[in-house]
Amino acid sequence: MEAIEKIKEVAAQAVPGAKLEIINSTPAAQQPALLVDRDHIYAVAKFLKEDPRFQMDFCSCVTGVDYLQKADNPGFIEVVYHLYSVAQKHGPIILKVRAPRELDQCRVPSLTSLWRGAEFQEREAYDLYGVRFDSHPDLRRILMWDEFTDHPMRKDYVPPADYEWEPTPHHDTLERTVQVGGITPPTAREELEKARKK
Amino acid sequence: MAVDEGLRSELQKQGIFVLPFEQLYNWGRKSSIWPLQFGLACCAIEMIASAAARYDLARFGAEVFRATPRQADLMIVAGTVTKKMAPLVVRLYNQMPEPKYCIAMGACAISGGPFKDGYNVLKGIDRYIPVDVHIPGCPPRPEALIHAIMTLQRKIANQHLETENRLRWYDKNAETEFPIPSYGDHDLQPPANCEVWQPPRSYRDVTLDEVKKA
Amino acid sequence: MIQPLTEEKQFTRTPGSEGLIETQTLEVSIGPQHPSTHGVFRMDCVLDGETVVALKPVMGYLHRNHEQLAERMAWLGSMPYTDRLDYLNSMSNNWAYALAVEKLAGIKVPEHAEYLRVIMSELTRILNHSCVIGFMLQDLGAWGTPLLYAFRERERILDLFEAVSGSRMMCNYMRFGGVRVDMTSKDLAVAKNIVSRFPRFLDEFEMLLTGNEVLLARMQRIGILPKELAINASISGPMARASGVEYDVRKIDEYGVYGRLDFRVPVGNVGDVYDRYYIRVLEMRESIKILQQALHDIPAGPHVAPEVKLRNFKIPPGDGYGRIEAPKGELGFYLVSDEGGKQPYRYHVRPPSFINLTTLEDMCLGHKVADVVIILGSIDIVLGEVDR
Amino acid sequence: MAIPILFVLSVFLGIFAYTTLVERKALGRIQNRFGPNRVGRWGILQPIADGLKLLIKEDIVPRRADQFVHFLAPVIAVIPSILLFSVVPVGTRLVPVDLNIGILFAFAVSTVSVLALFMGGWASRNKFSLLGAMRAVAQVVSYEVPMVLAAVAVVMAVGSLSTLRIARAQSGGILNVTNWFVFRPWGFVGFVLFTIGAMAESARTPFDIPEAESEIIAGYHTEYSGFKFALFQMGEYLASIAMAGITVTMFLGGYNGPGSGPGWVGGLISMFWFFIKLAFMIVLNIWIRGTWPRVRVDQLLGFAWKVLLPMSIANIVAVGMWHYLTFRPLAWVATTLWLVLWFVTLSKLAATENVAPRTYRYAS
Repeated sequence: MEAIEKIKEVAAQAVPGAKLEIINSTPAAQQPALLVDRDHIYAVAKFLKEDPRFQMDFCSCVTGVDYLQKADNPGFIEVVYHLYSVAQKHGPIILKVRAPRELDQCRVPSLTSLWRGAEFQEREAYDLYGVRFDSHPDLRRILMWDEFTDHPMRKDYVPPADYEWEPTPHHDTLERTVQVGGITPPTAREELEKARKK
Repeated sequence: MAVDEGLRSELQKQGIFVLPFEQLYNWGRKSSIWPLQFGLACCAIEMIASAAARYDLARFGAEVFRATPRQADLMIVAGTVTKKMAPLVVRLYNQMPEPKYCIAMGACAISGGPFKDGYNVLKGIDRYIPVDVHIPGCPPRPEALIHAIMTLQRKIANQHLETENRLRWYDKNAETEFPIPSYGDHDLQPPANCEVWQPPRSYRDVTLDEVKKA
Repeated sequence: MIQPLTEEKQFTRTPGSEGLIETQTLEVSIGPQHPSTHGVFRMDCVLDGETVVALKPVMGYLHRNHEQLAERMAWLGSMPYTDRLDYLNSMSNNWAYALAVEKLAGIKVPEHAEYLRVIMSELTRILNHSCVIGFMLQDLGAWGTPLLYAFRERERILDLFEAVSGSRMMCNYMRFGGVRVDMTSKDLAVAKNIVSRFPRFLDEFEMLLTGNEVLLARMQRIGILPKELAINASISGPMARASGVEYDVRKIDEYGVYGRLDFRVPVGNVGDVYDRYYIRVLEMRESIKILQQALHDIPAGPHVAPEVKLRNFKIPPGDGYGRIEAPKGELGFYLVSDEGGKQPYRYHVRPPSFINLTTLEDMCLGHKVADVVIILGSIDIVLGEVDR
Repeated sequence: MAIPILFVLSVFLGIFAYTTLVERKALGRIQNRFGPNRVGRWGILQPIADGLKLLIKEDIVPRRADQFVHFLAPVIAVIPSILLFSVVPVGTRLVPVDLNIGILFAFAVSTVSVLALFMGGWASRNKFSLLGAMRAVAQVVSYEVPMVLAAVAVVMAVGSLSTLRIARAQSGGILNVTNWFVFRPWGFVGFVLFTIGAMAESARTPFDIPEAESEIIAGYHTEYSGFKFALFQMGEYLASIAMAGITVTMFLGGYNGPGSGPGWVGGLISMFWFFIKLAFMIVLNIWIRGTWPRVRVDQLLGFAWKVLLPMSIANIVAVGMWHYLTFRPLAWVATTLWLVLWFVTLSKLAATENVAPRTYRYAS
């Protein structure tokens, strides 16, 4: 198995025009990844799958990562593919592809036509992160119900408020405050009923 | 009509045993609790283990796990109830014939347990259906489930047909069919069944605000 | 009075049935509450008589946000949650997560701890495989007997787990850089006893079942998964090996001390349900061999790396992927750490049984309803892992 | 007339109730468990508690079900099963009704129960019920044929359709045992065929596909609760007990055994033998249930038409040979050879699929 620099070089030759970049992992993990632009990810993946030197026939893991906006960085959703080779028993080659966080622009090409194994995992990434995989055969929600509109694994997702009250160390103090101030907070039941009427 | 306890013991001394219909009825029900064959998560494995060789739930006549809710008396909610699953659990409970009982097995079924913070986890099945016995533990040991069955047997034995504490089925005003929540855009609609579950008073304004929004 | 069952929603016409006797296909939703979906899994089947013409798996009924919860708590905090992923074998889930974190943080594990991990993980494997075979035969209609035999054996192993880790099912046993508590010499003796008794159980099990004509007729040539499709669909574990894929992460990565242990990887030829059944039996026999060696060779030493400080445990920014051969297949953890490094920024589980479900429809088409349940049983899913 | 009816209703319903207990206990022992033992000593009151509970459960009729047919089905399921007992000779002095067309009556009545299964499955308006009902019809109709033909062999040998005469024809011999038809080549084959057929007819494992729990929930009685479900169970168990009784009568010598005879004492002893044999057949059923996987519906039908049917026809020819070859040793040899030949041929023909033990390799 060649070093990542060599793979980058070979892939750049095979797929002209592809913008490739090496992203280093922690020094301990030693798993550098290849960042590919959205337009050429399919071609690069196809090359890695079919080239006799690599034969990456096993797409082990597909997942999304949500990077929020930071000072120098507009924020993006990254889709990570971990490829192994069963035929040559080597790997992994890690492919990364980035898309903007906005829901309407968050699209990347689907690799399901290369590896069936990506089918459910891409559906999961769509469900949890809202990444639209173009030319995916069956892009529906897989874990949440169909009527659900959010993408809950995004870092800015706000979960529904359905926690119930639990006794805390501060409970007595709160109770006393309420009694002293003469405030009776509405019970959550009333609130729920109101919400139901609406 | 319950026989006076003193009279009964007096009669027993004379060699006359009085068996009220109610007692016979409760004995029949408590000796033959057939659970619904229905496992949700981790606890289901311990539920199977409690029916297996070492623990043997069959001793109590409770090993007849029926696959169809129509023939079951007891629903053991064994595991995490997610929001996607909750309407189906309520529907299964509705499909069971009265008199029916429910055991919430494990921390998740009681309150959401370790997964309580999750966006898709229901914070306890008692939000939608009445629970008769709660078993804490993650997962509870099979002994705990057997204890729960025995507790339920005690509960059944003390139920009445006519007084205040009568069976739900014999109470004309009681609800026997529970509303099934629907899938909403962000959460289940409604988030809880107020007839069954009344949340404790909340002092957290954040929660209230968000409830208002919902 | 008898109402005909004609409702557009329930039925659709079979294409190409014009001119013949009018037939209709039947849409049946098997699950989420069904005796043989192994939890809350649903299969939307379209049946033509008894034959399956379309099948869509529907999951998510046990989606309990494992990944998001893990991203909110410290690195060690997710260890007990991994127990609840694949709740039949918590030990190997622990190992996969610990391995991924160790890879990311560059922690070296002492040898004694590696042996303890191998012992626990292989015990888990035989536990899992025997239970799975039991479940599969339950689906075949063997009325509980094989399942309860398997659970009888399971209790023996769980007793050991409880003695060592304090819990029957949710062991929470491994730590970054080792294991939580050492096994005493008494525990090791118990483990040896279990290992020496297990082949007898396996022989009994096989005598009861393997040659049974009904079992052969029900299992052979059912749900065939070709080798190429198995690789392309990322199928892993015993299911892939039954299809003839010679791939075992224990042999490829040689994580832990598997490089030193002598064992073989059984491979099937046909890739049907029977192969998946029998490969598991053979794997249990190999696991026994591994356990005998590990219990014999285990060196003395610390059970956890002394330099690892679990309090205020931090990992420098970066990402890493660690995987092991769990009983169900390749179990991987993809972890991303960012600035601060106190908790995972991204925590992703590569669940083997979720991905093994990809080809469910391909295997089931053209078979009968009765076959669908055993094909599902032979995939060996645990919903805690499928939905996470 | 009243005494036999009372006898049938009390004894066989009691046997039904305790068969369920014995089944649960026996399955428990097969699976290393105890089985019910808390309700009364040795769980002896368990069936009573079950019955009581099922009697007072809510009776649910699905809103869109066919109310009338839904109600009628369990009733129809149980009545033929009770009627079956009327032609089973329990002892030399106790036959409920000695019909001269007893066997014919038994088959006619037992087939009615399939109607009940179909009515139940259809009226429930549930897809699993419908599947179960279709399976039940296919199964019962196909197993009826080899079963009847297996019985025809006995009828030919005895020359009568009366169950009492069939039982009587097996008396005599050494200790009243050697004349049992099961000790004839054709009788043995007929016994095996009839037992398999009876098991399939009453939907017992490994032929329990109409209510296969792991496939179609509970089959035709998925939507039945409370006492209607109990009636279905009762009909099924009673039919299987009655079929066991008819098997005993036709092949296992009926009430004949050492000491049975026409007198009062002999009559009591003959009842003892009958019930011992009946218990043997019931336990055999339970044993098979505890250890065998279920067959698939197409395999089940294939087995009925491709193996059982030709074999039962061959068995009829064997009876003919037995009848005309009056020199007994020759008859023994000829019929045995004939049946073995057929058995070998049919098992060769049936083994067309690639079902074989396999070898496995190990990765390099």
